[in-house]
Amino acid sequence: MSPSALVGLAVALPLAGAGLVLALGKWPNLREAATLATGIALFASVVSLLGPVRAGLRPTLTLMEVVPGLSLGFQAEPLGLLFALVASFLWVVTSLYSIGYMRGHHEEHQTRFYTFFAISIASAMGVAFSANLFTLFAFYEALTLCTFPLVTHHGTEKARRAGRIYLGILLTTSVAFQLLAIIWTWQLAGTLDFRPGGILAGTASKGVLSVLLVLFVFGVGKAAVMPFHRWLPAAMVAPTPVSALLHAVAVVKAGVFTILKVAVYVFGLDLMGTLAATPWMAWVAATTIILASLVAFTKDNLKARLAYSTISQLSYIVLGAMLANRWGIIGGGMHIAMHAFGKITLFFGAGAVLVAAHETEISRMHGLGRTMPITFGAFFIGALSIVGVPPAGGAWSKWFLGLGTLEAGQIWLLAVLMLSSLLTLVYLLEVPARAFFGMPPEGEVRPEGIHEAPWPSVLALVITAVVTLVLFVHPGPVFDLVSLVVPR
Amino acid sequence: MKILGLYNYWIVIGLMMIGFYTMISRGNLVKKLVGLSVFQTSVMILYISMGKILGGTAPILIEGRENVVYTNPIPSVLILTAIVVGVATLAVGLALVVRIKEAYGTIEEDEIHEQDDVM
Amino acid sequence: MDDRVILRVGAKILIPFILLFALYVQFHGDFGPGGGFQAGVIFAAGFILYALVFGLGAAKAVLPPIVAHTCAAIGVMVYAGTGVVTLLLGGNFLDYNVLAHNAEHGQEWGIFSVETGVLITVFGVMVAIFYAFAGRRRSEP
Amino acid sequence: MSPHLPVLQVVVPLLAAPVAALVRRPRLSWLVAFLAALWAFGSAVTLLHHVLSVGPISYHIGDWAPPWGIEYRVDQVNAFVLVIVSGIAAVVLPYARASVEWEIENERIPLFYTALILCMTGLLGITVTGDVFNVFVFLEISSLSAYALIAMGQDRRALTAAYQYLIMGSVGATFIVIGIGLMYVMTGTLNMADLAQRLPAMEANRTIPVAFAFLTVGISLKLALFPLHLWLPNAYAYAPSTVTAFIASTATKVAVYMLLRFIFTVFGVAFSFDVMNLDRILTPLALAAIVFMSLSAIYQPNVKRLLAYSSVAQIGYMVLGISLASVLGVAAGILHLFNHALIKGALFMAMGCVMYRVGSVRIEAMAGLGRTMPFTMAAFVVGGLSLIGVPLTVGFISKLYLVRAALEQGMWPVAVLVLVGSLLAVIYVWKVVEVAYFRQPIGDGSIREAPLSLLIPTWVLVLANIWFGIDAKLTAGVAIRAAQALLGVGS
Repeated sequence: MSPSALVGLAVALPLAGAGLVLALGKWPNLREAATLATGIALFASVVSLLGPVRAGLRPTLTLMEVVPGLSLGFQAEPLGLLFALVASFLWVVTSLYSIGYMRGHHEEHQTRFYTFFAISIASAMGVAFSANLFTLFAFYEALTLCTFPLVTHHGTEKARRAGRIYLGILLTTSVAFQLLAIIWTWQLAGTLDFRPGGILAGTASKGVLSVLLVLFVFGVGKAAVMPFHRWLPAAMVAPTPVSALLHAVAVVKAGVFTILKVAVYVFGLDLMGTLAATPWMAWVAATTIILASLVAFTKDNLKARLAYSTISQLSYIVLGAMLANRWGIIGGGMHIAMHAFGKITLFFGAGAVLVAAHETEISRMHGLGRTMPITFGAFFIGALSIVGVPPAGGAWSKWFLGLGTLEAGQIWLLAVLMLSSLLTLVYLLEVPARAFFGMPPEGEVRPEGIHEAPWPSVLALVITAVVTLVLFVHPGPVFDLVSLVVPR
Repeated sequence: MKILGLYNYWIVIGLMMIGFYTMISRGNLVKKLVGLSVFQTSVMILYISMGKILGGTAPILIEGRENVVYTNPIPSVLILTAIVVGVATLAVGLALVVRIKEAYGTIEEDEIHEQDDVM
Repeated sequence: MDDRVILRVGAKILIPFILLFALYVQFHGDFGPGGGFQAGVIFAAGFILYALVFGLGAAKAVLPPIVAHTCAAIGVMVYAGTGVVTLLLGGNFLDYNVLAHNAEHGQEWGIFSVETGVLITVFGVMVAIFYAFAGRRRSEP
Repeated sequence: MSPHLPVLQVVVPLLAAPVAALVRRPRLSWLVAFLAALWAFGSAVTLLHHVLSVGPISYHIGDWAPPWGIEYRVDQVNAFVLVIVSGIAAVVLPYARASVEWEIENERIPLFYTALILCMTGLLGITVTGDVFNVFVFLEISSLSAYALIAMGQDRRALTAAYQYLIMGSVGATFIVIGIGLMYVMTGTLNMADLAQRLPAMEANRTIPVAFAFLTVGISLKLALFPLHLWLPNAYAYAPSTVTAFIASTATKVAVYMLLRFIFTVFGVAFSFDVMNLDRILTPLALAAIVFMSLSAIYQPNVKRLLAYSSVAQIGYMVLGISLASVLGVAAGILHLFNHALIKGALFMAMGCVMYRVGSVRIEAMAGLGRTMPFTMAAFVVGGLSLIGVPLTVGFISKLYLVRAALEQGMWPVAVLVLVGSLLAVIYVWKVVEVAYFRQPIGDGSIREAPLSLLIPTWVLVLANIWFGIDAKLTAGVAIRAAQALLGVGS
């Protein structure tokens, strides 16, 4: 099969999977098999794109010219491929995990859940492989809309309110800022195609381009740059697999991925470096990093704490883009992968605790580590990766981001990174520390019979934890792929 | 003199304002329709007066007589159409008023609004 | 109303003349002032006078409402049909020249045919409007 | 292509109307109306194709050459509008059969179809004619039949709504007649092309600006430009479902076409915008319509009324595009004219399905319909997304062009307000969606999915929303060419 057809297949496969899931709704086992099979097929087709892209090819597939000069088209380039690889691999793992979680937790409307899950992945693939800003925006909005039923899965008043915040912030920012920026770009550059070196250079004054950059950064609400971050904690009412894959990987990474892509292929790093707004936006990201870490301290609910941790970590990638140099982009790009594996492990852990011990608050997790050692062991590894210390993959991305700040001459930003790592260390490691060494308060007896979560869930979180470790030892493939984005 | 010489326009404007004011100020649905009719009539006079030429006659060709001044027939023909339209509008309007009376028991605008607000 | 002899007799004398005058206005319409609309209104007026004097029931017996409605519809068809006939004869829409052997007669026939359509429609519509209003009874005192 | 097509476009439906009244059998009169609509659609598509490939057509009624005779003139602009009007009619009529049988007494059904076809005839006539007085005549044909159609609604408020529409519509029409009369006084001609040639010489005369003012206000009343929109919400809310779907997607659109015709073709862009400064009035009013009417829509408890307010806001988008007076702006206006017809047609038809099964279109009545009437509500959701302007729907294409047109002239606050309008649309659409999908169904569970005869036409429009949102080359291309023709540049 030709590489360009594979690109189309990557978007079409999950959609077909969604149809299959819907059709097989009456037979849960077949339905889950369909999800897994689609996931594996998707991952295989994305992996087979790796060869051509590394060889320098950019397989392109133009579906339709919507209006003259504006087409719906896909293109595989290194950054998108990395995002697609991560998302499709983790979809397989998450599907495995969901089987244990959804059944163990006796969730309702499972068919609807799996169907929209597959559609969301299709949208994420569309974002990853978009050949121009229009296609990216279309799939970006599709991703928002088809995750809405997942966020409001439980249908309770709380879920509905969360859904309103979710949709409200994501649609408002994307329509009011991002769409405006996209149309403005079209007006200025006459095209919306992603091109190496950017399309905006020399089209307007520096002031206008600075405004455009600000519109893009705040317009990509999915990147959760403060003050547009409230939707992410709100989305935590969803079932844990959704929080794990979508709100730690697919959706949020689609956001920061958009920012990276805009920085590299729309503005171009040379242009970015000359704009007055760039350092300002870097500081906005830095502020988000610190503030979100501080807020994370105050959260006792494990998923809420993880959500604020995600907000903080996403801004690392935004910061990387705003450094506007090679190391910043490489660090940011690698962080997409590293953070994905680390954070999804943490969410899997949180979900496993919920299913097995019905606990959501950190203060009540004392001693659980002794009954659920595998879960909390994996959690520990994930936490190390997020903090950015060896032997976990996160160390590499933080290293390159640090190099980026030095190259940009922003020593204070490096200090922010250090401080944030310290904060992360404290608020994340508190969880396994309590679980392994904490003692229950006087007079409280934990019910008997708590043991590890169902085996598919445990298997899933072991896989992601192992991959996190492997990424420390072999960061090479990720690094090679990302460095193709910014040739020396 | 110039202002008085345009008396046909003054009639038009006067009728137009009378009709318009009636439409706005009256709450009775039939009176509103009367206002609408007066309003439309003013336009008919506007059309007819602009086609009229002093001393002009009906535009009928008579053999053997030439250099006859004719009144422009087109505005009259146009306004005939407008009259038909006016009649039709009035008929539809009155039919509506009859049915409103049957449904509400009144043709006073404020009383109708009161009944609707209760619902 | 049965005792108003003067009205009844007067109406009986007037109505034929009204109808006749309507026809005069109609048939003279293509030469002088007049035409289908005026004729239709006058014709309907004569009929409405009959209904006013002799009662709605009597009028409806002479001309059932359905006939009035049909008239309204047929008139439109006569009008538009004339246009279609001119199309079929190879002219433009409402190009009367093609209706007869020469242009003058064609114009005359064309105008006459169209005016007849107008007469029938206007008559039908006027009577239908009259029936619609006169036929209603007060629903509550 | 028959050379008589421009006139047959109007005459065939005109002949069909009395036939529909004469047959007196509901089914038969429906069939007549449907065939007339199909004919109109077919001929409109043929005309559009001809105009795009060959050029404008001029047809002389009675073979009297213009400016003496009445001319029917089809160019890129009105051929497109013809397709919209007749296309919507052709989709609405299959839908009408079941809906009308349920909403209207049997003996009045033939009259209903007669009025519907007459209304379409009038709208087609306004569009196709090149004679200004003819515009008025057809306007009244369509308006009078529209009053009658609206009055056939089940709720007694339909009567007052129709009455209100009649009064305001007649005032608007009379204003238009005054404007036409004043132009005739000055130029002695009623032919649009002839007027366009003669008017520039008389611009200094005070009568022409007065005529311009009367025409603009009269047309604005007809197209429900804020704040002259008061007749619209009630008329849309209480009319029979079919009528709402038809009128909402055609009547105001044709009025917008009239506005285009008069300010660009007859008076010319230089007079309208440089001498009369029309943009200084239209732009603020259009923006006010977008913001205030979208806000009003949020507080409506009746979904049809909510959509009606949204229509007023959407008309603001079209007028805004026109008021920019650039090729891109006018094209955006024309494009939205088409797109909004598809959007509102689909939404009102979905509401008609709800009316058919539930008997009410208040928001509370939507509770649980996501489960009991999944296809109807899915149609509503897609239509709503299109109204919001989500990519890959027609609504997005309109906003894309409109925002671009505003940015092209450096009017970025306008661009921002257009997008704010979309966000307000999110709120009022989502209000309905939440009730439909998250509330438990009320009643005894007897509510079923609407019959296929209603669903299929609805979904035809919904799919058109997506189709023309993904492949907008045709519509956008035609709109650009139409705008160029109106502004007299390029092409």
